[in-house]
Amino acid sequence: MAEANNHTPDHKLVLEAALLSAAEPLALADLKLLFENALDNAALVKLLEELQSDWSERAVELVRLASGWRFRTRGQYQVYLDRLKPEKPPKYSRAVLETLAIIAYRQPVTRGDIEDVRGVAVSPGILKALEARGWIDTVGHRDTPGKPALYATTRKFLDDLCLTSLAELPPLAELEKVIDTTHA
Amino acid sequence: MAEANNHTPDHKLVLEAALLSAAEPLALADLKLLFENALDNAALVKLLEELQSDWSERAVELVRLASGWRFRTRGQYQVYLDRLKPEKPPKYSRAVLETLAIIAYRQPVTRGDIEDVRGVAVSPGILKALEARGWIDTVGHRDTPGKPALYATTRKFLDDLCLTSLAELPPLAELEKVIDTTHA
Amino acid sequence: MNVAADLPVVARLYGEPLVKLPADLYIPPDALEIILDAFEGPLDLLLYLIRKANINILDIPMAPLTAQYLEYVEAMRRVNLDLAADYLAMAAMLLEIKSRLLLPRPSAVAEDDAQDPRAELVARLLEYERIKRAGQELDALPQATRNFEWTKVWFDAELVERLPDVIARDLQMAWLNILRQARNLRHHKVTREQLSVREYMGHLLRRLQAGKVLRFEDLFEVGAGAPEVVVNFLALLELARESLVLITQSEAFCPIYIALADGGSEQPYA
Repeated sequence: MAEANNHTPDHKLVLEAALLSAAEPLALADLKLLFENALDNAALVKLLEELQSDWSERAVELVRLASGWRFRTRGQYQVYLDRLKPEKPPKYSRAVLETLAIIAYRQPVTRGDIEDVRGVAVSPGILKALEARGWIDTVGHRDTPGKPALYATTRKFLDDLCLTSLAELPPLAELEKVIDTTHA
Repeated sequence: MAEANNHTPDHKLVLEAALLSAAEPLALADLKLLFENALDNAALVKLLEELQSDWSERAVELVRLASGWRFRTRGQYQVYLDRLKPEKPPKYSRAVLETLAIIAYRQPVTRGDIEDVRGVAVSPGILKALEARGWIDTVGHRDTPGKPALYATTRKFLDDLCLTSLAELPPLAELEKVIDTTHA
Repeated sequence: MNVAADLPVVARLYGEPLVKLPADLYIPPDALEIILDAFEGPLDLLLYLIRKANINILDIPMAPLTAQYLEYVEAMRRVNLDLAADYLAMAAMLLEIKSRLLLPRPSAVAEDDAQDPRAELVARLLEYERIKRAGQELDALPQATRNFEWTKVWFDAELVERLPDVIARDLQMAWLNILRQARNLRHHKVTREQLSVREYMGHLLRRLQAGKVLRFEDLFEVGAGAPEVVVNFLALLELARESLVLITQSEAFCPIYIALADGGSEQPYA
């Protein structure tokens, strides 16, 4: 724990306690109240910057927002903190998963290809969501009228699914056999 | 800085962030979720005790409550923190405190039991105020005419008073020994 | 027993704290209401009278206590105060106990079973006093938001959006769905293809982006191993079959050039 200068050790501890227990960001005007205006803005900001630096190696950080200063958990620790929440993880819709499956198994494909296989229109939101996630991208354009974009999966897609290559995707042969026998 | 995708995160930093940001006390079972049960109780308690010691010189402390662990500001800093509050927390009347004491020490009790002890009618506002604070709730109904509700104190009551169990309530005063004249 | 500490301020009279009630129990009429407010009920008032007079609670002299209590109640009635029923009920109880004490004592044989008429009252007074003190002690405990604050570090759930998890099996199941649909809608022949070829097709297209023209031999990594070279070559053939790349060679044994079929006219991902 960094010690403040001799004449201000309490101030930093009080600031820290106030910021850790506040439900809202605290503006400098609020923080001044803590010390009955005995500290000016410059002194406060200096202490706040010291606090920021004290917390720089921690999972919680002191941030300055438009409405004031507040402590918050760092984004990279959210994966742990999320585990405390019983709420169910979000799920992709069937349309998204099928689109992703088509791109993964049949890449590179155009939107038209996907629509042909699924038999329904593909909403732009689906492709955008998968692109935003970094799982697919445009690898070229097919030389047909309209020059439709060709989509393929990315390395991030493989990484996020813990696959080293597309060859590790579950084989479809068995599935097709199942279908063949059930629809014989 | 520990990285979230690192396989050995700094457990203590994660614990600290979780406890500083939790809206409720966290039990060991909750804390285990943080690490997907990779840490056992003994390891967790060791880390929690380390955290307590890390914070021993600060204005905030880690305390063990009835329902788990939680960070709180130390009492001697309240004089500063109160300056940030627009209004002081309500001071409970004797009627509220006596009603709370009856429920805490004699639970579960009905409203009739409370009135017997206090010798006066209990206004509904008193029970409502204690319920609104989350300190008491209805735990059942006595099997007598009218099926009156039975009140008991909650975990939040213990937590808010920093008690780990009802056994930690201040002992009832040893007044004059209960009279023996009844069954001499 | 320190009675003064028990009742630090029983009332405020004209803004002045009233620490003790008048010893003679004379109460100025306009102060009655305030004094009544100072007590939580008849038990509280009785307890005050007992403690003030330093009476042994286990041996209450019922006659003087009842007299004092009734004086109070009478004083209250004189000023037409809306006297609480609880105070009147207690008055009745005190009178009853007093009268039972006046009855001749039962014989020595029956004395074992005889109950002191005051026993119940004393038990109630003691229980009330205990609870009253317990209430004060509870109030003295450090209390969240009054004596300390919980930490409330901001956990910004929006900071990192939680995205759905997908595992490879989800894709397999999705494909199964597609197949079922396809079978149901039409006799669409969905053939199994070499995945790795598809993967390399993507790699090749990426490398050819931005209008790059690559030499055929540059497409192959030396030392990557025969299987990879073969797969890469198959990928190139497949791209050509699907008219995605142009393969040009001016004449035999000249360098073979590969370019995107669309000529790299669009370069959105340069």
